[in-house]
Amino acid sequence: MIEKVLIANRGEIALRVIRTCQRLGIKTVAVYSDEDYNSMHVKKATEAYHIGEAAPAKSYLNQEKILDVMLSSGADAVHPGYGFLSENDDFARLCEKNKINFIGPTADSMNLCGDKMRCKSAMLKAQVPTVPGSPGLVKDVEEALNIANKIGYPVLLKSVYGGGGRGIRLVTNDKELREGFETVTSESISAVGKSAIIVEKFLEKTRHIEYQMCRDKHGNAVHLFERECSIQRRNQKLIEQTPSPVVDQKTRDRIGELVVKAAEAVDYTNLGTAEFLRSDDGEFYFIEINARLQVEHPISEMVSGLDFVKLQLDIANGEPLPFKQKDLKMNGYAIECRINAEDTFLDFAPSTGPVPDVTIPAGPNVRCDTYLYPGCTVSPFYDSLMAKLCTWGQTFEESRTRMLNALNDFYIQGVETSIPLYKTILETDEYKNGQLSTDFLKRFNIIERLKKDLKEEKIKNSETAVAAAILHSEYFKSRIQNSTQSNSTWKNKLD
Amino acid sequence: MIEKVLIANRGEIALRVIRTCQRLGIKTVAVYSDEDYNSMHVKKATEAYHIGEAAPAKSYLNQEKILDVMLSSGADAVHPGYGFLSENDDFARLCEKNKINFIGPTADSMNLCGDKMRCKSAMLKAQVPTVPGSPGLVKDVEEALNIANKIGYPVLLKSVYGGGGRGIRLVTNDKELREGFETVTSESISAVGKSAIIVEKFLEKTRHIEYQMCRDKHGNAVHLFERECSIQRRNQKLIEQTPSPVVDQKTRDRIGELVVKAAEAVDYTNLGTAEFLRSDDGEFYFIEINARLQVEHPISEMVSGLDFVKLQLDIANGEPLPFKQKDLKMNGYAIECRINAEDTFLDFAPSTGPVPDVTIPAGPNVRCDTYLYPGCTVSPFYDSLMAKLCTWGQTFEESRTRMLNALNDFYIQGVETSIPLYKTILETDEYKNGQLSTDFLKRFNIIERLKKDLKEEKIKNSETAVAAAILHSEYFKSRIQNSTQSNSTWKNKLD
Amino acid sequence: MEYKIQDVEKAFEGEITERLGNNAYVIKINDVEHQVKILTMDSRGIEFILDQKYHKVKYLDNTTNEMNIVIDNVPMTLNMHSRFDEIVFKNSGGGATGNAQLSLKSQIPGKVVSIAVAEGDSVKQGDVVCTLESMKMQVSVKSHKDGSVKSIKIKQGGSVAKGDVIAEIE
Amino acid sequence: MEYKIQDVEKAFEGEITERLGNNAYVIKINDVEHQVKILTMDSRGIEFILDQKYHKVKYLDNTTNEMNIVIDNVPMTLNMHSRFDEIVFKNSGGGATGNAQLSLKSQIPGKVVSIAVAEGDSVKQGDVVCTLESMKMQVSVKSHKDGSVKSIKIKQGGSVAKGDVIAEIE
Repeated sequence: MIEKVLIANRGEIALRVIRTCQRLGIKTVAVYSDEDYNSMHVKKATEAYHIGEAAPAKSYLNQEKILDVMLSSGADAVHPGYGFLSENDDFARLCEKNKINFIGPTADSMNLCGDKMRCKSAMLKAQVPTVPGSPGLVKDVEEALNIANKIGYPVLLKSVYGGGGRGIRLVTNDKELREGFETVTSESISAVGKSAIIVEKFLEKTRHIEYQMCRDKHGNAVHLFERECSIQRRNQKLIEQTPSPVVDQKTRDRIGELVVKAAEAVDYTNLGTAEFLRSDDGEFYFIEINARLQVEHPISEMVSGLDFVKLQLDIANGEPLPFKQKDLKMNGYAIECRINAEDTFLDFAPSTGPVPDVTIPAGPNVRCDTYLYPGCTVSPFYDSLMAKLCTWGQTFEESRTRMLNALNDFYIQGVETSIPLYKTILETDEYKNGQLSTDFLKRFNIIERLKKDLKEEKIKNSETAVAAAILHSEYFKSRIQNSTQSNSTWKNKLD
Repeated sequence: MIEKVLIANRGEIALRVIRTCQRLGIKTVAVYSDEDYNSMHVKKATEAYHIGEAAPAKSYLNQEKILDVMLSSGADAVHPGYGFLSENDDFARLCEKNKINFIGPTADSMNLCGDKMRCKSAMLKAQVPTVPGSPGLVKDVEEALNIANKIGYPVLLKSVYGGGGRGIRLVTNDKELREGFETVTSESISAVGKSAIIVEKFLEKTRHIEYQMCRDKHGNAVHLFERECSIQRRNQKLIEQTPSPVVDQKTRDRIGELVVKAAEAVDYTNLGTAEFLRSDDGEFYFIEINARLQVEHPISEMVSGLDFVKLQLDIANGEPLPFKQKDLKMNGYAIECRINAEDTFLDFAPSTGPVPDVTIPAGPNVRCDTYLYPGCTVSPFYDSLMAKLCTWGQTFEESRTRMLNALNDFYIQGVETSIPLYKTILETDEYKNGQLSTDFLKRFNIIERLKKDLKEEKIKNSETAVAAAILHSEYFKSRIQNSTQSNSTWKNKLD
Repeated sequence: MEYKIQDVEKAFEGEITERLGNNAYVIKINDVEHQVKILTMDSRGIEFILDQKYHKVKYLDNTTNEMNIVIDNVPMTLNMHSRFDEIVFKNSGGGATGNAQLSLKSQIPGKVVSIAVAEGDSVKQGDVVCTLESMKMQVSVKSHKDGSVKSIKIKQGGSVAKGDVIAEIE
Repeated sequence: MEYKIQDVEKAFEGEITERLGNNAYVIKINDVEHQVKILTMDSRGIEFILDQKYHKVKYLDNTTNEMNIVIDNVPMTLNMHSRFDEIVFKNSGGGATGNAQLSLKSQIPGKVVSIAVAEGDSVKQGDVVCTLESMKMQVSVKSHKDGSVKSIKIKQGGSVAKGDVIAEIE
């Protein structure tokens, strides 16, 4: 039985894991870099250990240092979160060797999932359809060019060590492919220290639909329904929802059966995600397995009623799944908005720095997973995801209107955020009608519509702004009077 | 169709109503007293109107003033919340006369529910069992003495205009009855301006179990399951939960059918609550109808997935119920803790004043309805309920552990609260095993156990406290050095 | 310095034994050494890691010898004195608590509904002295000791604030 | 005083027309009178009720003529000048914006991955000047105007802070 979990991560996901452990009476060990002395995960864990400098390679990716803390703190298990070491099979193997319960798949299974080409072959063998592309890693840019010309542009260049939209580029001609090849290589090396590239056909007007997989150590497997994550920008998910507007129960069951097969094909244990592209004609193509708990897991928790971290711990403890597929039923609708520290109008460039003030939204069926607190800092060293705002509703419309309310209540001072963008998206008829695709932002001219919305909002607030400016100068005028006279309007209650 | 709702209330319930209206695009009108200029409901409403002095009689109970605001703001409906004018049939009638949609039952039905004796007769006619007691109002203390001696002590004295535990006293002999008669009369007069008393047999080791009623203007009625509210102090509910550990599906259906009959017997429309006592031998006795949305409604929202304020608005708009009894199924378990501003060790005396700092708990399946914010004030003029903390779980244990986590995270500076008491209660085996009864606190010696828990907590924190004290003096010592020397440990990062 | 914590029998002897720089310290409490790293600090509060565990402390009202603090949401009261103070305190007859106190003070603000005693009456500890109304509830204020009512400081129908003297009992 | 709001064409003329006392005012904006009641105020923020509607405003960086404020979570920039100022401003050739500016500044902090231009190069508006890395992503910094690169203020592999000058372009 797991009694003390080291969380080899930071930010909101570390807090997410701590919360469930706390409730179950399991001790937690946080690790932190120089940059994170004042981070929430340090404050909330049972114990916290400093592990190095701000740069991930010197701290959150430093396997030896993390192993040292595991051994010295007496942790009997490790939760990797997402990103960092979560899909590093060397790390999983290191834990296995040291008899630390790694909360995730085995190192072998992870290695197979992470090797996108071996994984693809395993899927083909299990009769799970995949996207056309290079049969394996491409040696160099020349081979990539050959394949691209064979399957036809546009194609995706993907680093097999990427994930979460990094180390991936869409290219539409030979010139772009040459450039992209370099960028993908260097991004992948800077993020995880290595790179190897595959080429894949890019399907247009596609939807990104993924399934939550769940398999115990005894071979019992189920899927925990789908999530549609089509609202993206450059393969970075922005808004996710479940159920998908294009998945009916029959499709859910049919693809769900493939997902169980996929999990078996790679001998996957614990929770993971099978990602699919759905073409406009309704076909599903397997793209990859994410061998970890995913950012967007809360919306699946909302419609299933399950606590996924508890489920992960139970599976890691060797317990059999407490349910069969037929016991599981979706309840209601859930949406997640990823609140990123980025400037929509500066090509989504990261926006970092101190956050002097923050108001976290709350209310019935609102859940906000975040590391933000007034006085915290958004660090340039790590991911731009500051908060995951999720809402549930008995109907889609209910979850959507609750999300709009929550977005309106969310205030983060000091950095630019994606909140205004999401307000615009959620108000469009196209979103309301479920016309989703991975090129949603371009297809429906969202950025221009956002500009228009912001302008209207400013016009609406003009008189309030002028009133505020007038009162501001009145305030200072009266303070100047104060220092010379004894009689003042502000005397009684104002600072 | 309702387009603008005046909320004739304050505090968390005003915010609760505003939240749903906002999401549905319905405008809201807040009213506030001198005491409430800086209250949350003023900040969150579409419009806010000042209506008078702090004392409820001069503001929130001032019917003419509220009517003025309804007419001048153009509100087409009024939501009364709970308390104040919510069960005042004169006010409901005033609204009806002025063509304002009163969100609640008709004035006639409310009048019947509020007249505990006529209500009781209606129930007896509809074959809903009630508690033995006076056949009607008692003229004076002498008649009350007679009846008490006939049905046998202990008996309850209740003002028919009371509710929520006010205007009610348990007495065990003639002397206490004489004293209680006076107190109940004066409390009732001070709260609602009038008093009239009934006498009822007090059943021992009883549970308080109530049912959410729901009936539209076309006569369609359902119940929305039970809530067990047995953890009380002097008839004030403290902790509520649903489902009740002693209500199985058969009982739920059987009593649920009685509840539908009860709603029909008084021609009740909109949401309301039928309260029952359950004796130790499993019998249910109807006690009264609460003709309003109840404090503890969120836990029923959690297990039904419904938004009760939306349901109220739909019913008030004349829409038929969108479901039948057979469509409704309970999902999971929910608990509510009423976070009151009161001093457990000072006989639960109210504790009021400024709240300079507050941390509101959050997380998956945690809901906190509150008017608190850092810098707010808990007013002595109104109810001591500061927050309603609710948690949901797929199992009872899950909802309980989530509640403990949330209680631990809840910090309210400046006033005494019932949070420590609830932590002790939720950790007892008796609570875990569902051994609930309205005398739970006395029966299981909870206050003594709370004292013990607090002492242990202090012992556990001793070393931290000493460390904090040592560092505090070190800080001041170093500041004194600072002012004379240039070199200091604190120089770089500390204020 | 010696520390006493309200409701905790044991006394604590504590001091800083090493200043490691960079806001890190070694503190000795009852002969056990602890590692402390300060994260933030000002006169009203401190956040620190004590032996790998984070704590957030607020300093509320403090006098020279008494501190009211809140540790991770738990309120605590500390008394501090150097050994020398203690000797003086004991020799001056200190040690008996509150009971010597004359004034019965209101713990809550409220309206005076009724007064149950008259000047000169003798009362026992726990006897009702008056009834206050606050937040729509009636609350009895009881005598904190046996004695006789020397003076009554409130009027029926009047208001009292928290901490106001209700009566002097001697 | 006259007010201009960024992204809003209309100009606003605003003044206090009546001080009602008790923190209440009448304000006239473009000839329409509004009732204002201030709830709280200090130099950094204000809460007030304007015509029955509550607003919370934060004052961020302010200069004499420009205010950055956040109204109910919406950030806005105001420019203020008295009529007299405006006349002076126009007569001195004011009105043209940012384009005259020499320095290309970084909008984000980051590490310099590569520099795409050399001193003396001519660039067009939108041409990539350098690539920065921040939060694991690579971001291009583009020239804000046509011109020639007078000097480059960064080094490959170095760091830049938000607001640092990357190059002077004239």
